[in-house]
Amino acid sequence: ASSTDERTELILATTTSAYESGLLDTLIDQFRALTGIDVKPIAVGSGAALMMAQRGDADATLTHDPTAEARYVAAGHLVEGRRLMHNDFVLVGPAADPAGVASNTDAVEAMRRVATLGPFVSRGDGSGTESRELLLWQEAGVPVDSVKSRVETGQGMSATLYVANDQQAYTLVDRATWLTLRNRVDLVPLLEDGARLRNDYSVHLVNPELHPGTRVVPARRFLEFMVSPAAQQVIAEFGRERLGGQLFIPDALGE
Amino acid sequence: MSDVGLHQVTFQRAGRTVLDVASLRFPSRTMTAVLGPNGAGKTTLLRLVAGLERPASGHITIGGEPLRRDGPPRTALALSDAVFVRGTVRRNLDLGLALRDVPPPEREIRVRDAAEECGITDLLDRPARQLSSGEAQRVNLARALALRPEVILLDEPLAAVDRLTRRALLDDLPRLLRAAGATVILVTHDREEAFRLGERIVVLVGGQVRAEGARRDLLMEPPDADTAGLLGFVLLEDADGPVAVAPGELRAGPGAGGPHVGFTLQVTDVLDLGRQRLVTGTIGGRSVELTLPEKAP
Amino acid sequence: MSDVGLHQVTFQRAGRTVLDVASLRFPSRTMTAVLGPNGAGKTTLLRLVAGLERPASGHITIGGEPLRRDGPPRTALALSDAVFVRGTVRRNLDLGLALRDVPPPEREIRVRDAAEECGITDLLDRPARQLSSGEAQRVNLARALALRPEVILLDEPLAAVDRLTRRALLDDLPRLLRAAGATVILVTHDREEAFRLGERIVVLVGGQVRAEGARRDLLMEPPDADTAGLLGFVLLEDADGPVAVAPGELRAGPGAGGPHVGFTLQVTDVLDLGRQRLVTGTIGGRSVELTLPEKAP
Amino acid sequence: MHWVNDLTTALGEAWHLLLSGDAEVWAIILRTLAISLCATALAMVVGVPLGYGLARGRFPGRTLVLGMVNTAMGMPPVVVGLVVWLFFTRSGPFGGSGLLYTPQAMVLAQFLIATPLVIGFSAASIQSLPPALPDLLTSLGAGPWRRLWLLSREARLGLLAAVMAGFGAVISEVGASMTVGGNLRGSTRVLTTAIVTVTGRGEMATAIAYGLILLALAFTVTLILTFVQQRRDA
Amino acid sequence: MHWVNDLTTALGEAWHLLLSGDAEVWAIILRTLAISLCATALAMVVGVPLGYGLARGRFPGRTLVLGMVNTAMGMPPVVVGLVVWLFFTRSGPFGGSGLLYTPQAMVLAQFLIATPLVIGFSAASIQSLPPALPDLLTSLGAGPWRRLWLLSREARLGLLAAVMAGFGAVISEVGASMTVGGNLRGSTRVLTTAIVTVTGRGEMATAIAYGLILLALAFTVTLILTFVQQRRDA
Ligand SMILES: Nc1ncnc2c1ncn2[C@@H]1O[C@H](COP(=O)(O)OP(=O)(O)OP(=O)(O)O)[C@@H](O)[C@H]1O
Ligand SMILES: Nc1ncnc2c1ncn2[C@@H]1O[C@H](COP(=O)(O)OP(=O)(O)OP(=O)(O)O)[C@@H](O)[C@H]1O
Ligand SMILES: [Mg+2]
Ligand SMILES: [Mg+2]
Repeated sequence: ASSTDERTELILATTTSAYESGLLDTLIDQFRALTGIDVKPIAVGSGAALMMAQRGDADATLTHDPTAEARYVAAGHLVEGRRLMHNDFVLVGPAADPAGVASNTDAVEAMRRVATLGPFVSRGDGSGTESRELLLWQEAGVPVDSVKSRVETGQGMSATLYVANDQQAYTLVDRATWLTLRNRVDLVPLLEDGARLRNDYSVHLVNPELHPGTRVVPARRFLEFMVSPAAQQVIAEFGRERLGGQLFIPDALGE
Repeated sequence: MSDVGLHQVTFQRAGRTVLDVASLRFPSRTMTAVLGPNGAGKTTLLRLVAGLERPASGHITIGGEPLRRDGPPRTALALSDAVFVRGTVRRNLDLGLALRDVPPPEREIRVRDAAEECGITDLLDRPARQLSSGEAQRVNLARALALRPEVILLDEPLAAVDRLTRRALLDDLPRLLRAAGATVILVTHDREEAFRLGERIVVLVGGQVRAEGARRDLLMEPPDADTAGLLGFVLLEDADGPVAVAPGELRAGPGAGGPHVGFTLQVTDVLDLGRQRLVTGTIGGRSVELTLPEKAP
Repeated sequence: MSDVGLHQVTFQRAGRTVLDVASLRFPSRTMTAVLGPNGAGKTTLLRLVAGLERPASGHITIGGEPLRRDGPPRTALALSDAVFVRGTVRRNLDLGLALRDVPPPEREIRVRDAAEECGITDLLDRPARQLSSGEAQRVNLARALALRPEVILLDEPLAAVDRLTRRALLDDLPRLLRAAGATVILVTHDREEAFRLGERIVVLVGGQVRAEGARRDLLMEPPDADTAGLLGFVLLEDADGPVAVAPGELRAGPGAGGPHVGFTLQVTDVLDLGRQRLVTGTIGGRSVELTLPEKAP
Repeated sequence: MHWVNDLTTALGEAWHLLLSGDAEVWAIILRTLAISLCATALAMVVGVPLGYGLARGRFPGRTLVLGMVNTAMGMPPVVVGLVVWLFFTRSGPFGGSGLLYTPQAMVLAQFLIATPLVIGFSAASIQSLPPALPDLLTSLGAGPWRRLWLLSREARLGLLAAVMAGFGAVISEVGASMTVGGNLRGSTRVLTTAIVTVTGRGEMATAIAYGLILLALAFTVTLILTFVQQRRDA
Repeated sequence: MHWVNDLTTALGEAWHLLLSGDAEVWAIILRTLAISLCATALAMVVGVPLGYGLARGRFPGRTLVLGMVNTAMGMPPVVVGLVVWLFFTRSGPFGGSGLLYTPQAMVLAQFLIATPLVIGFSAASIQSLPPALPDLLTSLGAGPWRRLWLLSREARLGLLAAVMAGFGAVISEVGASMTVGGNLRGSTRVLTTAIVTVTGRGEMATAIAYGLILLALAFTVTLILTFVQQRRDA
């Protein structure tokens, strides 16, 4: 059986944010229509996605954690990385904005203010979003556990956003999830910092040298498809009219 | 005073009326034996008096007051098939006393006495659910006796008890029960039990009271065939109507005393009982049995 | 041939040896009554023969062959407290026949016959778990009879049955059982049952065979006091040792026939039974009872 | 007030989902039923005889086994899912089988969850029969197998409850299905995992609608149970 | 082979987690116990009397109630969690209470999950007593309350099983705890939700370690059950 599987299906370890938006479903359908190859997207935090790659439990990854990705590439678990698309993180919080971050334009400064007042809700699930949050604390020179009433949900973006909404807390959310859920929460976008809050999504192939089990052929075809103009177009269009805003900006169109 | 009265009491089971008693009274401090064929409603009667069932109509009184489900229990019931709670025989005897708030020291005494009376002293520490049928029945009886209630309801209490124990109990029970001054209602199929323990006798057939009265009167003049049969009479067709012949009164050849009535006996079987012979046969279609003393032909 | 044999059979319960039979044989096509006090091991004996228990030592044979748990069942057992499967009386009677692969048409006939014999025809469509104790016991007996096995084991089959039905069954059972040609082992506490149904008699005391033999012999010469007691004898202390007086042989004043022995009777109670009077009292410490005919003083 | 909409629209939504004949919804429902029923059936085949053995058998270490079964009854689906995952993931001992993220794998996980429940509760229901019943059947001439069959009929209510418990546990379980099945749209997404997904998308009404459908399934099965209960004394 | 490491290291990991006296781990364990035991206790207080009433009572619509209880027994934790969430979320009817994402809310959700189980199974265990037992107790002079108490003692095995079923269900349940509790580190994170988190982080060994700890908890409770079982005929 497995020999046929080799050609007809592959396992994609993907970050939840890309998955929950529903983008992947659309792309995967087109890919199947095109090639007859079945993609099994396993939605987990970026951390777990990379971990699966390291164990050779997946054929390809879709993650948004450049620093971590770099480590795994260096370790040789991931190869043939391609920047797929990007959007940005939004710092959202209560309309009242007690910490007064709205007046800011610099994410680091804003985080510094949040740290003094809080409350802040963190993913705490080893996702790309979390590692970006941690990076920001670091740049702000704020030890994480000194942040005023910071809680970790250890869950996906949506669950975290619900918690933040309930506690009227600040949180960092990726644009896609935000556009998807903003109508369900009373929080408002307080800060957008294109530079510091850029959120890059990349796809990688699991290194067949280290992990012979990898289904190289279908995986490669999938990666190629993802960066193909057709797919990139889909990414650009995705959710525009339904959610009234662009969720992802394709990065491979130029190539 | 703790006489038991039933007034216009009816009771249904699975849609069928199984008890329908216009009026019935069990006198205080008296032992009444209830006789009746299987399914007559005897157990049902006891369950009603014990308050386990509510009559469909009518009401039941004890000592004139209507039966109450709350308030201290005034009856004790020993059903024919014994049920026990987990644990030893002792716990089973003790439980009822505890539930009736008898002080512990007294409880111990009562349990010991009741056990002695029923000859189960050496079973006290055995698991109650691991007894032979007769042992179980004796424990069941002891449990009721230990409660010393105003009204004690016994359902075939000696059916499974062996002859030796039975004879002992038949000798002691009347004394015990009189001493306790309890009103006793005893359901039984056994003639001897009925005679020894039943000062009064109630005959129940098909859920209705067929006959009721002092033992002597009923035995002198059984009002009908059923009653006579249940009391152990043999019914024979005489020239002038049926005659009820008291058990043992049937003799072969010139019997001693009594009004002589002649019958012809179709012998069907002769059982040799050693010193006696038991002759079974039919007279006018009715099966009878009589014993021949040793040297009879 | 389907005689039942026990050879060096012992059996423990809760650590106690409750049965210890060196050698015992129940002849083929014969009715044997087993008598014994409560807890003697009678039911245990039946359960062993029915294959419900494995002897701790020794073995049991039917028709010479050792008892086998597989293979077609050769015994039918009616225990004293009846258990039923869900459903009607009919289903309960039918189940055993079905399990023994009796063809349906025959099953129907057998069920009808057995029901008739036990007088439960009108109960056939009632839920078996909603019967009065006597009704249940009759169904229990009918269920065993319907199986027409080589060996039929009856544990106090008539204990809860009313007098009328009982007399009828006592008349019919011997015929039925002989007709069926079955080997019958009957446990009972009732003298009449033992005499009417027991061609042979086995006396079990404390798990051991105390006496065994043809009815007549045992009744002529009860080997010991227990046996005599269980057989209904009254034991009296004569000048020259104990005398066992057969039931009914005790008469007041100049009795008819029989070796005359004189005793003095402490009368404790006189029950007026109408045509007769039942006198209970003690002779040399032993309680006895005797009936006085009408005109006696 | 979102929740009002949520709760009220949910019902309409549920109907809509069902009637719209939305292929995916129906696929999910049927898949859920297929997987859970299959797992329950297997659990029944294995669990009822074992439960019978536990209830009537008198072998050494019986208490220990009972204890283990009781423990297994409280085994978290998440853990079961994790262990199965570890065994069937590509780097695991059965990695080659390619069973992970397939309905078969979900059946296996749910089977592991349901079986202890079925064993435990069928043992209980067999033990709760009149103690003398097995002896009666033996003396009537029933061999071990027919005895098992007849006792099961007598205890059918309890056994049905046992099977229900198993079914209820697996159909409403999410942890294992998620880990082992991967919640793949079109192949391993069942009602519970679907609920998680749509909740993540903020489609609460849909989520509740799925929940209602789930309850409906449970209820229909319950109806069967109740129906049998009616024939209790039959 | 990762899985070997995973499984083998998991045990060591478990010990390590426990012995290291890692404050967080112990906090999670104690929190898990506190919440689930609390919910189970409440479910017992409410469920056992109701179960008794269902078992012995003969009121109209009894079958219907039984059916509802049976259904509720199969109610998916995810759904329960979702409904509770909808009621306590800010926009919900009790939004003001601020109970959401607190242990109290989790206790409530778990209580809702456990109660039907306790009702159903205690009803079953009461029904499985000798049918004549209640009448016996009545005739011995036991009032309704003492009868309930004595019957419970007689059926204590079944009742314990019922409570176990409830406890096992809630302590191993993840759907509701996750939704209602929010899996907040340091306040509402319990073993099951923690397992999900560490799994999400890809720390399989730790996940299994938590799983083993969970099983250990279940087993200790089972030991109590088994201990009582020893005193069966006492
Ligand atoms: N389940 C049991 N566990 C332990 N001991 C038992 C059990 N059943 C019976 N016994 C004991 O075994 C002995 C024999 O019991 P058995 O039932 O054979 O007596 P029996 O002759 O039938 O008495 P009965 O005339 O009262 O029926 C008795 O001492 C009884 O207490
Ligand atoms: N649980 C029940 N459900 C339906 N009918 C019943 C139930 N119990 C008894 N009956 C019926 O009620 C009638 C009276 O029963 P009851 O037990 O009072 O008779 P009984 O006089 O005690 O008979 P026995 O001498 O056999 O004990 C019988 O016809 C019996 O079939
Ligand atoms: Mg009766
Ligand atoms: Mg016996």
